[in-house]
This record gives sequence, C-alpha cells and structure tokens, in this order.
Amino acid sequence: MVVRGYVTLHVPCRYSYLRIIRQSVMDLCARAGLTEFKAAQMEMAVDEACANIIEHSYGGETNDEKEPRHPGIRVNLMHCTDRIVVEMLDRGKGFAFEQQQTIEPQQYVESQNQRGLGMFIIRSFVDDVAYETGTRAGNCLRLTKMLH
Amino acid sequence: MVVRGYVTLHVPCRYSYLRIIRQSVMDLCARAGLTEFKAAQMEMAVDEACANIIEHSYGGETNDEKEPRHPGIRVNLMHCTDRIVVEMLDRGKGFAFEQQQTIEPQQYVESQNQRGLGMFIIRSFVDDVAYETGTRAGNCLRLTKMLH
Amino acid sequence: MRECSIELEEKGELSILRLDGSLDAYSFPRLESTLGQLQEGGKHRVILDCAALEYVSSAALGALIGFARRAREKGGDLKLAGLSPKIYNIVELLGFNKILEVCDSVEDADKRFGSGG
Amino acid sequence: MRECSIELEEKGELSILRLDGSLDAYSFPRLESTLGQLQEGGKHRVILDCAALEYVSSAALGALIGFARRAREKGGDLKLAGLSPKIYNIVELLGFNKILEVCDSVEDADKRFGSGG
Ligand SMILES: Nc1ncnc2c1ncn2[C@@H]1O[C@H](COP(=O)(O)OP(=O)(O)O)[C@@H](O)[C@H]1O
Ligand SMILES: Nc1ncnc2c1ncn2[C@@H]1O[C@H](COP(=O)(O)OP(=O)(O)O)[C@@H](O)[C@H]1O
Repeated sequence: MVVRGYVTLHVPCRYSYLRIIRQSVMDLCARAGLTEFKAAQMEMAVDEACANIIEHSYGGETNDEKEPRHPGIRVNLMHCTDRIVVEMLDRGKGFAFEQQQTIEPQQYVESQNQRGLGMFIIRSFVDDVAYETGTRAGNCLRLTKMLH
Repeated sequence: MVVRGYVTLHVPCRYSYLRIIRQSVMDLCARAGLTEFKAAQMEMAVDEACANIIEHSYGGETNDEKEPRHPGIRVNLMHCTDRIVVEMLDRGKGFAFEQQQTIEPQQYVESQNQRGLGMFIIRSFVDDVAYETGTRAGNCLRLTKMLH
Repeated sequence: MRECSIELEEKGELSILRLDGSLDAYSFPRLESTLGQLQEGGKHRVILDCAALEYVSSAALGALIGFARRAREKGGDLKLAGLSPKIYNIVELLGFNKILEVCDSVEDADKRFGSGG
Repeated sequence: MRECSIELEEKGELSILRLDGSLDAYSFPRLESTLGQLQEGGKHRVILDCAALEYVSSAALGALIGFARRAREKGGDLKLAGLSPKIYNIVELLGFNKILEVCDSVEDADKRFGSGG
C-alpha cells in the first residue's frame, strides 16, 4: 500500500488538543480529495475515539505537572492510494473493543444513561475499524475510510 | 523547565505540509497566551526554517513514491512556563549555521540574488536560536520565544 | 479551526446564542453552563445560531437534546439555526433532525417561536 | 488555516486579485504565474485584495516587490489592500510598507490608481 501523505501527531491527554487532531484529519482528507461529507464523518469518528481515550483509557485529563511524563495520545494519519487510515495509540488501560455494545442514535436519545453513541459513530462512520490492546506502542485503534 | 503543553509533528518533506506546521504553532501560541503579534513572528520564523529544510537541507521536495522512506521533518512544539520552544529536526545535509550570512530587509530588496532574508527573519523574530548538526535525531534548529 | 466563542443576545423572550468555532469535549462544558443559567433564569426560548459553527461532537448534540426537552416541558424550545451543510449532514445522519428543530436562519427560528413554538 | 484561493476580477484597466488563505512556499507559485500572465498581457495595474489572507511568507513578499517594480516601469503598480493587523505588522517589521503601497481597502487602492497611480 503506497503511502501518499502522512501526518504523525503526539499530544497531551487533554481535551483542548482534540481540535488540533481534527484539524490534521481535515487537512489530510482534503489533500486526499475526500468529499466534505466523508471527511466530516472521519473527523467525527476520530474525535469521538480520542475523547474516549482521554475519558476511558486514561480515566481523565492529566494536569499540567504530570504532562511531560504522561504518554499522551499518538495519532498516525495516512493517505494511501485508495483510503485514509488513522491510528490512535494510547498507553492507558484499553478495553474489550469487540464486547463493547453500540447504541443506535434513536435508542440513545431515549436511554437514561446515554452511553454507547460514540462507539456507534466510530463503527458506522468509517469503512473499517480494528482495535488491538497491548501492542508495543500501546493500545491501537485503526480507522479506515475508503476514498470512493 | 516545566512543560505546560506540547505538540509533536512528523510530516513529509513537502511544502504543502507547511500549513499544518504553522497551524500547530499558532495553536500552541494561543494556548500559551502569546500576543497575536508575537505569535505571528514565531509562525513566520518556523515557516521560513521549515521551507529552508525542504529547499536546502533536503535539496527539494520528495515525490510521492519516496515519501514513506524519506525521513521527513519532525517538529517539537513546547509551551514551557515562560516561553514557547519549537525544535525542527531533519536528516538532510544541514549547514554551517553560524557562518551563514543574514541580510537586512532593506539590502535584500536592493540585492540581485535575494538570498538571506529567511535567516534574518529566523534570527530577528525570535529571542533565541540554536542549531546543531548530526545529533542522534538529525540536524536540530531550536527557536525560543519568551512569553513576556 | 477556531476555539469556541459564545455570544448571548437577549431579544424579548428569546435568547440567541451565537456559536463560533467548534463545540467539542473541551468547549462544550462552557455552552452547557450558559444554557443551564438560562434555564435557571426561566429563559426557555433559545436559538443557537450555528452559522459559524465548525464542528459539534455527538456528546454535545446529545446534551442539546436534553436541553431542548426540558425547555419544551416549560413551553419553550431550543432550536438550531443556520447549520452548515457539513454539520447538517451529520445531524441528519444521526437522525437528530427529527428531535431537534433545525431552522434555516435565526429569523426563521424566531418566526417559528412567534407562531406558538 | 485555509489553502490559498485566488480570484481575478478585471475592472477596466484594473486587475483585482482576491486572495483567500495563506501564501506560502506551496501556494505562492500559483499567484506568481497569475501575476506573470497579467504582466505579459500588458495589465500593469494590479490590486491584491488581502482581506482574507491569513499568512504570507517573506519569499512571497519579496517576489511581490519584484512585480510591483516591473509594473511601475510600465506606468502601473501592484498595491496591497485590506491587510489584517497581523500581516500588516509583519510587512511593517520588514520595512516592506516603504516599498509596496499598502491601502486600507480595494476602493482606496482603486482611488489611488485613479489619481495617476
Ligand atoms: N479508548 C477506550 N478505552 C477504554 N474504554 C473505552 C474506550 N472507548 C470506549 N470505551 C468503553 O466503551 C464505552 C462506550 O463508549 P462510547 O460509545 O464512546 O460512549 P461513552 O464514551 O459516552 O461512554 C465507554 O463507556 C467505555 O467503557
Ligand atoms: N536548513 C538548512 N539546511 C541547509 N542549508 C540551509 C538551511 N537553512 C538555510 N540554509 C543556507 O542558508 C542560506 C540562506 O538561507 P535564507 O536566508 O533562508 O535564504 P534563501 O533560503 O532564500 O537562500 C541558504 O541559501 C542555504 O545555503
């Protein structure tokens, strides 16, 4: 698979950096010629996944003092011949991805605890999702969106 | 020196990625509370330095096919207590930084070959410049701008 | 992409919130507290002017649905106005346009409130 | 930050180029070739509408100075209009405001051309 473009990012475990991650996603998608609509789906899936890393895998944001030693979030964005691939890596606790239940937006708005919409978006807004815990680089969630 | 925020970027050796680097600079500067004017100076110094890496250290852009194996440009942006530090790393040929002549804008516009304005901007738009060739991570140019 | 800014304009019974930038996990709490204050102050007719909105997260949309419902219980509503095609597409994809009222513009939303909304 | 878009409007003798986004090592060659074409076509009165310009590199500014000079030799000029404070500051810091004519707006630049500029 020929890599035509890439951006690798490493940012602290803080919500205020989600914006810069989304920006990089949109930039690479535009570069790859993805439609605005598909790019917006990829943007949202990545944003949800990164917010989940902060909230669930790391159990919340780090504070300033811990930041330099905190492993943070690594994001590898790649534009390959026919697809955009985004990998998100963290060294938090990870989770049993396959067992995680998703919730349809319709049920979500009727539910009490409002959990699971993020996983629905991640699964339904991209063409392929793969998750692996405990790789050498940490937990890795890989989202793939085809250009056509 | 306490690091309060950081963004680490790795991008291909292509001019089209300068924009994403500048964006990250502006984002970190805003976060650090740098004035718009100082942020614009840092943005321009980093942009000139990265353009120089592509043009001079690597001798031009890579083409798509070579990209995955090309070392590209690494940029470490840090917001420390009282300063913003941006390091740019490349594995190209590097140069004798101290021997490089700078040219004042006034002379620049009168000169024939129009060389040296980039170095002037890099030197005069930030508070400290350090350059080292052949470190373990490659050639490293470090620009520092104080917040106050 | 810009940080989120929120501007409040009070126009009679109406509260118009102009959003600029992106509503994500970082910025949403700020809008949430503004909306909470309006609700506590008995202001239940709210228009979110989204013309300059660049991004909205699903959690933010979910919370907006909650606000809209509570407003409706008090005879008011929370309406979205001026969504960009990009954001409208997302809202539609999630089916949230069936739950939240989405208007073309602030004027349009204003009118709909006027006629008993 | 947006990619650079360039729009050309011809208004009598005047060529107005609307720049949107950032002029850097990547996008500048495109503006350079547009300016080159204007010059070849004998169009020497050019206004760059910079109101939506977010960034301009020093190399781009240097090249604009070259274009302005060649235009002046033909009795024309290249004027900058509507610079944001951020960009104006940079231009001033480099002293390029003494070489390039910087106008408040396109109308202002237009007027200055009118009076024999
Ligand atoms: N990166 C992650 N690390 C650990 N657990 C996760 C991660 N992402 C999701 N989860 C788990 O999956 C659940 C569902 O996630 P999601 O659908 O995004 O809803 P929410 O985040 O609102 O709970 C979470 O409550 C959490 O238990
Ligand atoms: N990163 C770099 N690697 C190698 N050589 C460089 C680098 N940056 C600058 N130089 C050298 O310094 C000279 C001056 O650079 P600069 O002031 O930016 O002007 P210009 O790029 O227009 O030549 C260049 O012509 C080049 O020889």
